[in-house]
Amino acid sequence: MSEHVVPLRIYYTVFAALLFLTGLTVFVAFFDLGTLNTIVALTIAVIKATLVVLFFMHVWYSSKLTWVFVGAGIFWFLILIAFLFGDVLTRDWLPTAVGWEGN
Amino acid sequence: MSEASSPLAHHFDDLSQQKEATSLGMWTFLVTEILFFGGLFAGYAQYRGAYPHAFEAGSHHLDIVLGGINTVVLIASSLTMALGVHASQLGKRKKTAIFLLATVALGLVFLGIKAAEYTHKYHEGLIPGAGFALQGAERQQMLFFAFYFVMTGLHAAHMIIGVVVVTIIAFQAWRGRYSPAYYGPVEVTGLYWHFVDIVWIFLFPLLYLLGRH
Amino acid sequence: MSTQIEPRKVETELVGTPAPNYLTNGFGLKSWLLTIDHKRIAILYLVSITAMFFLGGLFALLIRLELLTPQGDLMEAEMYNRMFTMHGIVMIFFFLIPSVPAVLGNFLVPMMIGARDLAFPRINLLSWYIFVIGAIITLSAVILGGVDTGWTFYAPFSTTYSNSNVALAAVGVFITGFSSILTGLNFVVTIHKMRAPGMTWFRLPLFIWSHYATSLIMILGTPVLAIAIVLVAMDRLFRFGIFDPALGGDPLLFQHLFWYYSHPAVYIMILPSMGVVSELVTCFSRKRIFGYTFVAFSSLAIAVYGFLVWGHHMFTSGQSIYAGLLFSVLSFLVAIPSAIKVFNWSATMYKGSISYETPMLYAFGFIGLFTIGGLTGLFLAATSVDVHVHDTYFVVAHFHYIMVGGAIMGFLGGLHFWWPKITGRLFPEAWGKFAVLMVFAGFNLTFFPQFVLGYLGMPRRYHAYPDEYQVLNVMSTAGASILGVGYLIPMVYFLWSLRYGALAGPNPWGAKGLEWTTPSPPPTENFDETPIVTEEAYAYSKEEPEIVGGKQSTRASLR
Amino acid sequence: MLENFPLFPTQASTIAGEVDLLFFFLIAVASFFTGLIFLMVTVFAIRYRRRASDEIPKPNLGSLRLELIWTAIPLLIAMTIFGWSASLYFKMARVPDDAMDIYVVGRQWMWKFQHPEGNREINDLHVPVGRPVRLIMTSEDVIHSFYVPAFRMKMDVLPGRYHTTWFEATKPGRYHLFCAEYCGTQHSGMVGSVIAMEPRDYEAWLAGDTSGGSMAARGGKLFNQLGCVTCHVPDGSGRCPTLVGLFGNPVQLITGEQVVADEAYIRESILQPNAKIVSAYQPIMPTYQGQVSEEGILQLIAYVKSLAPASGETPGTVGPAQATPGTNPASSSQ
Repeated sequence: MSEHVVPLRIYYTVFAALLFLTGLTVFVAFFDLGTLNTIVALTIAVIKATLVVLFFMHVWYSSKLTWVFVGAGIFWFLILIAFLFGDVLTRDWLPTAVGWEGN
Repeated sequence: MSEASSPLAHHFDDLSQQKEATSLGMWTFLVTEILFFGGLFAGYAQYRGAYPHAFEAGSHHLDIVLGGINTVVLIASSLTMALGVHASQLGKRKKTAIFLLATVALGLVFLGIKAAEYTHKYHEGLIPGAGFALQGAERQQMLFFAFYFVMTGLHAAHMIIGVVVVTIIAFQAWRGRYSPAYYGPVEVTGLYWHFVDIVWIFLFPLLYLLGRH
Repeated sequence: MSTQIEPRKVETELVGTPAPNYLTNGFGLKSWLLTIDHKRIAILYLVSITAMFFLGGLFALLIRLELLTPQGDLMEAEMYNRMFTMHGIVMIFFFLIPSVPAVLGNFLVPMMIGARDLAFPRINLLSWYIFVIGAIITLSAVILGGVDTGWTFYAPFSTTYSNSNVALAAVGVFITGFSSILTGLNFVVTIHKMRAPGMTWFRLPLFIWSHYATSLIMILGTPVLAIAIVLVAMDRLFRFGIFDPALGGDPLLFQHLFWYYSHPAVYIMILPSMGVVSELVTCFSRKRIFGYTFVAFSSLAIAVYGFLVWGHHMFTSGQSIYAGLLFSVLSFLVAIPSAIKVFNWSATMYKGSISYETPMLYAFGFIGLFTIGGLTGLFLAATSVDVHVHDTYFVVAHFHYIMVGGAIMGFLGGLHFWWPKITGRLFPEAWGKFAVLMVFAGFNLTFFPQFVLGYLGMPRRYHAYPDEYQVLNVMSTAGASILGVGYLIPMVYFLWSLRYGALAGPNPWGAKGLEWTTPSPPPTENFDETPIVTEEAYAYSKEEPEIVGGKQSTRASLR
Repeated sequence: MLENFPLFPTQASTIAGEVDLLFFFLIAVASFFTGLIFLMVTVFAIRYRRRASDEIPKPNLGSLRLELIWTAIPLLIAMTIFGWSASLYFKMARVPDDAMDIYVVGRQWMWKFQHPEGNREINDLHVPVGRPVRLIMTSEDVIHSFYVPAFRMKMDVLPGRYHTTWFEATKPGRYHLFCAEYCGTQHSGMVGSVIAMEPRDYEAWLAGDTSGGSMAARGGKLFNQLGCVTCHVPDGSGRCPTLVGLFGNPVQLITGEQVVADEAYIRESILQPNAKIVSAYQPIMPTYQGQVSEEGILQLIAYVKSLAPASGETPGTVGPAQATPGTNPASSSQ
């Protein structure tokens, strides 16, 4: 993107970090943390993805416009998730009649 | 994006405008890819929330070792691609081609492992549809495998396109087409490749690491 | 930033031999089918979407003829279901979505911002080829027996119970989606990176603002429709069972994915026409737009809010009540920017010098009919009224008021306005005015009775209906035939004008804008040298602007 | 053609009047703004028409005050409409508790009704006037939509889910029943009528043909036929949880979660037994997918409902009585 040439050592440190995080996510998967498992797995994946985006894809060194485009893509995906789950999670909440006590 | 002779396209004022436009164009395309895969991830998330039991049982059928190896292979290919772009920025013709070909090789390894997994699933009768082996109460796992095959299949399709494009760019880099002033196509192909790697970074934990305890 | 291109010698213009322009720059099929000139691609699009428009219109007339009688005896139920499905698919995916952006947008976006072409000319040609391939595949589905799922492809009917070629039509629509994505991508990059020196964002014509907002929707929405269509195709061809209720699949997931794109898609259809109307109103009132920044940002607001409201298509579908109310309040909010635009257009005419040429009549028609269309949208956003009118002819009337009354009126207005620039010929003014009046009359007679039918409870997509609805249906069919003829007339005199139309000078309407500074038809590279922009858009007069309605606008630097 | 030509639908249910009131308010707002815009455009177009061909009008600047005015006023009107429609929508969604149940099954191109007393009808539904009627609806194949224009009510009918809606007829008469969601070839043929009758006539009609006994009775027969009774022994001694007093009360699952045993839970347990397994029990129940029809499931549910504990003491199944805060004690179904 930019004319900026990224020094090689950054690539290698990012590569090492990605390998470590992959190992970590597999390691953590073998513990039963209940719903926490998913959260941890997703957080690690987000960290790995951010590393790839910022350094391998040079977004760290590029114009604000690129940041806006990347941010917009992620934000619109979150809109889909938010409103889809807004419906799915509350689909069973019916306004029960006052004084409901079984049929 | 430009004629063989001078790299500057007729409708651009200068090379830097062309470079910025090319990169912005690829980033816009990657935004459409985020939402393309996003629709799948949204469906996957809803069904996994509704049927955690069926998804965990389905995930146990997957081979975690092969998945892990594939993740490492793809991360390595991202590194070689980044080094390839780095080399083309510095005008090193041969190094760029070598790194890009390394990326292609790693991509082919990934596709090979993927093909092995698919044939394994075929023999186990886990391909969703008429021939799905599990019946009765277990049949709901077909939803997991439906998402598994659509998501990894779509990802593999993107890998194949990536392998073809990177091979072409590697060949052109070998012929000295790119220079420190004109390396847009190499970088843009790199962006695409890194995106495909990021999709796998999310696919691996969501599909392979369910309920492993 | 602009390198100097040696000025071309302009030969003296001999009568009959026009100066070399993009139309005379190469003849024969190859020069058209392999062109990367955005202007020629615009004309390729114009020809293909006109063909699709008349095909879709034919389906519409057959539907209206069928509904003349309650028993529905013109055709069988299967045939009728295929008719309304193909009417929907052809009109939406192959006419309304590409019409203004791909024809007028392709032609004018580079010219209005002072560029020589779009950022990716070859991708632009690829976008047209993808459109044609998608059209061929979808129409082959028609020839092989049609598809009867409605343009909405709702599961589980589309995935398991329909026995028409749904997969083929799905592949066709899937491919056509990429044509729209690539057009959007081209516009966004061009508007960001290729504006002429001095063309700041707030000097852009509002046509560009509306196309920028439309391109955002094309980029952010179309992929989700693509994946929804892929899932339907997977379900149908390989029985994956993603939407199969017996397995626990959720048909509402398809509706969410479908409407996530399909509601913003209605803004893809209306926003470009709003851009056209902003150009028409300013040119024929010879005045700057009233409240430029408000009209510009309302385009962006419509594009962004448009993504938060899709649930109002699913109020009665079993979607949760609380999500329904959330979508309802957001749907009311999305109506506000449209209201701002309409008020600003009207205010632009205040103390203007208004002339009634054909394009301006289309603009009047747009403002009137779009207002009715937008306000009936409030009926549908209110959940309790929507429960009664959802999936009835009230909804059909609402979206036709916006699509036909708004988008097509805007498209025709723009086509008439820029026809002299595109072809170098003037169309016959009298016939133009006559066609507008006919379209306006035919339109209202067709769709206003459908509001009444809708509240009476006649459901959509019925080929037979109770007797008491017949009178209103007959009125609607009568209107449809007038509307049909009204659309044929421009086709005739446009073709006629190619041969016999008076030669149009560079600026027949005296309009402002970089595209009017070029000869018509313009040379292939648009400008001999990249123009430098010094004034804001629509600067018709050089005098000091007076203040309207008291307090000085805070954006004094708006000048 | 002209003798029967209404322009406005009859009002035959309690909420019809209120919906029409909101509808008229909306018409008033719409016609006011349409008139305003039409007037503005016509007056300006005529008054400021172009007199000389080279006439250049004095430019005028935008004005923030005007912009704020025509943003705030439409916003205000929109929010009042929203508030009004939301309160009415809640009233439409909340089923009164004294409502009588009717089970509806939609299938490609007909409506099938079952009254708890046993009467079964196709396409025609007899209901008493003046009593709220709760419809528990599902579909056997594609999405349909139960729509009675005269009652101003419509609810989609999805396969694999129970949807609940209600109405209360106010005027006796025969009203159109349409399918409003496109469902295939005979979508326009999937029509019927709702016949609202005086309560006396309804009781007489009801007593007419209770041939096969009440739904609960038929459900009991099916319960035995399918062999459910071998495991679900009433006194809880079988290998499966007893069903006495199960309906409407919370159930403790092996995952630690707690769900309310409503129609959807029972239906899911019949078709996908492993989806929710009751704590302290093994997942040994086979699936009955394809062996029992939608009507059969509804009859089984009616039977389970009828197994209320005789003396009303705490139900047999283990589990704390009060509902967990997260999930409302859903009335009858999703």
